[in-house]
Amino acid sequence: MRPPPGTVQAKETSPVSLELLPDLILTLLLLIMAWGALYAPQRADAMTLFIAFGIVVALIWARLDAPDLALAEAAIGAGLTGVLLMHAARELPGELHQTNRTATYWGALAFAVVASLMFLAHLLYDDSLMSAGLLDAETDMTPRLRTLADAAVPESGVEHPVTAVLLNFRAWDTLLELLVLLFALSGLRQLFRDGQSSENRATSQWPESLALMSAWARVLAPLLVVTGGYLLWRGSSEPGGAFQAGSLLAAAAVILRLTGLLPPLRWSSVLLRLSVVAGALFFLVVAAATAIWGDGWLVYPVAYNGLLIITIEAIATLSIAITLSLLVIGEREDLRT
Amino acid sequence: MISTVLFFAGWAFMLAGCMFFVTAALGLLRFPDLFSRLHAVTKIDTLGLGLMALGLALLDPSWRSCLMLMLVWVLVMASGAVNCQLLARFNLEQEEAQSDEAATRHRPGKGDKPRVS
Amino acid sequence: MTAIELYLTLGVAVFLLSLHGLMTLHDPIRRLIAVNLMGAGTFLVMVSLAKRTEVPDPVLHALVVTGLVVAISATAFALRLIIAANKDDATTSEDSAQR
Amino acid sequence: MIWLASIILLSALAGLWRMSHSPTIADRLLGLQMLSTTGIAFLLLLAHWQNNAVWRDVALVLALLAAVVTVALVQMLRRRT
Repeated sequence: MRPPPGTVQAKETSPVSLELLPDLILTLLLLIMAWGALYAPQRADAMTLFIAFGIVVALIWARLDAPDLALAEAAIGAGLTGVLLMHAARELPGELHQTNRTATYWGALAFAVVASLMFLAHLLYDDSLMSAGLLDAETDMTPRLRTLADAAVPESGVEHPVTAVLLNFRAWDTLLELLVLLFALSGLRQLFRDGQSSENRATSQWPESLALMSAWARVLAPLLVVTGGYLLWRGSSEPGGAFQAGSLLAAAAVILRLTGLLPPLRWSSVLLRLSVVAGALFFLVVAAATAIWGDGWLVYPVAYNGLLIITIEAIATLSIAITLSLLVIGEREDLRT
Repeated sequence: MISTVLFFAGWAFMLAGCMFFVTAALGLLRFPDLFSRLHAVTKIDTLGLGLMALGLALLDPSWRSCLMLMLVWVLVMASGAVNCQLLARFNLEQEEAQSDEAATRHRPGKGDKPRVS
Repeated sequence: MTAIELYLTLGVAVFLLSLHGLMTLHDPIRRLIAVNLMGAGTFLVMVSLAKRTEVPDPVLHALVVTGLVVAISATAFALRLIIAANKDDATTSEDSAQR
Repeated sequence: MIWLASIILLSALAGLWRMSHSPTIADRLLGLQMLSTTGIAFLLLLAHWQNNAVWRDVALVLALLAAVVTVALVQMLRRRT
């Protein structure tokens, strides 16, 4: 029996209903962070605010009822992007060009605020938009794509619609995305020229704080791996999936590598190369098989599609995890052949 | 009957947790140096979130939610403690590095200061 | 005003803010942050549109998850490009200095 | 419930202010940690408010990642000096 909610019933007529208070604060937080991430005086401030921006965006996905996105944003946006940025910014000298004249500050603010207020006014009080049914879902113009997706979920092999869309109806997107990760990694490898000597970062001395960090990493990494596995397995019936699990595993690899517990992931080892390519390769093999025996590229046979999706997701998780960790902490000695 | 008791107890704990959040926010703004601010923030990880999680567990007392709340709380508490240690040591190292540079810049010939461990 | 309209406007505001930032900032890292923020702005618009129906639209969510992964791989590659370009400037300025 | 969520997010503003007006790097990481803890509290509250257990898993993932980010940044920034 749900206890009586103490909240005030939001009146429909009031322009800003009380229900929106957390959303308004989140909006304020996000705008301050976006503005700070761009125009903070020091670059280190800008980067930290960008990481905080990722966290608030994850909260907004939660408010907008998008669990898969909240998981992915928390893992990728808040976690890996920040480490990636700081890791790269270390090798760059200080602020290259001081651009922050006050004119740009207020120019940016005026530009954004005026334009978005015009958009809001147009949205609320212009009935051409309303009649087009852009905003209210009751009109018969329910998006056709969506009704198609809902109708087909039952025989897609998984119950969770987002995973069904990701790995069954729009499997091409996921395949090409794995290829995008591969291209990014190969691009990264080309940019390590011999002339570039990033001085080695061997943490020779072992201060006590490193001992603390390695102990903490030993606790954190298994928990990350278990949560990643849990998200992967749950992806078929509830929010979760290959990308969220892969980024969690990549976070485990990053923390182990940074505290020196994991040896550098040598690109020269064949196993590493194979596992990086495995995700996309297996997907292509399945695509070819369905083209030859099945009835079209990536149209899974209805009998096996549950099994196929799970194996594709598992192998994709492995290759995403390794590719992301190489992208984030790929040192020069790692990525050299 | 039991659910109303749980309801009010849950809300009481949640309000207490929320009070800790507010005090830590004030502490973070008002305290002069880093170490006292560290003190303020780790209070949220342990008590603020702890009371909030306890209140939430009372409000919907199913096994799964209670275990997950407890796991999240223990994890945040542990990471709060470790972060506090790391940030404090990191700040000490930074200050030492700056004071070493300052020392060498003023008296280059004298060699560096005796290291205070 | 409902949550959908609020977050739709927020997405537009973040997009415009970072577009303006991309045009005015010169530091490469900040420009890369601006590009990421523009991506986040568009994702916000897409997800708030997905919420128009009672059960949010899975197709849009799947697209945005794909977009997130592409965004991080593009960021990683762009960062490495920035460092390589910076190393070039450093070496060319040294050569010109020595000559 | 609405007021509770709003108060928690307002306390996140304090973390944000500390992050932007902070002399040292450690202060910024402190603000970041405060932000992620308030985010986790907000997600747990949301889980009860919307009666949807998935937000607790998101809170768990966010807690894990906040720990990883702080350790990674401290280790990386320390190596430079």
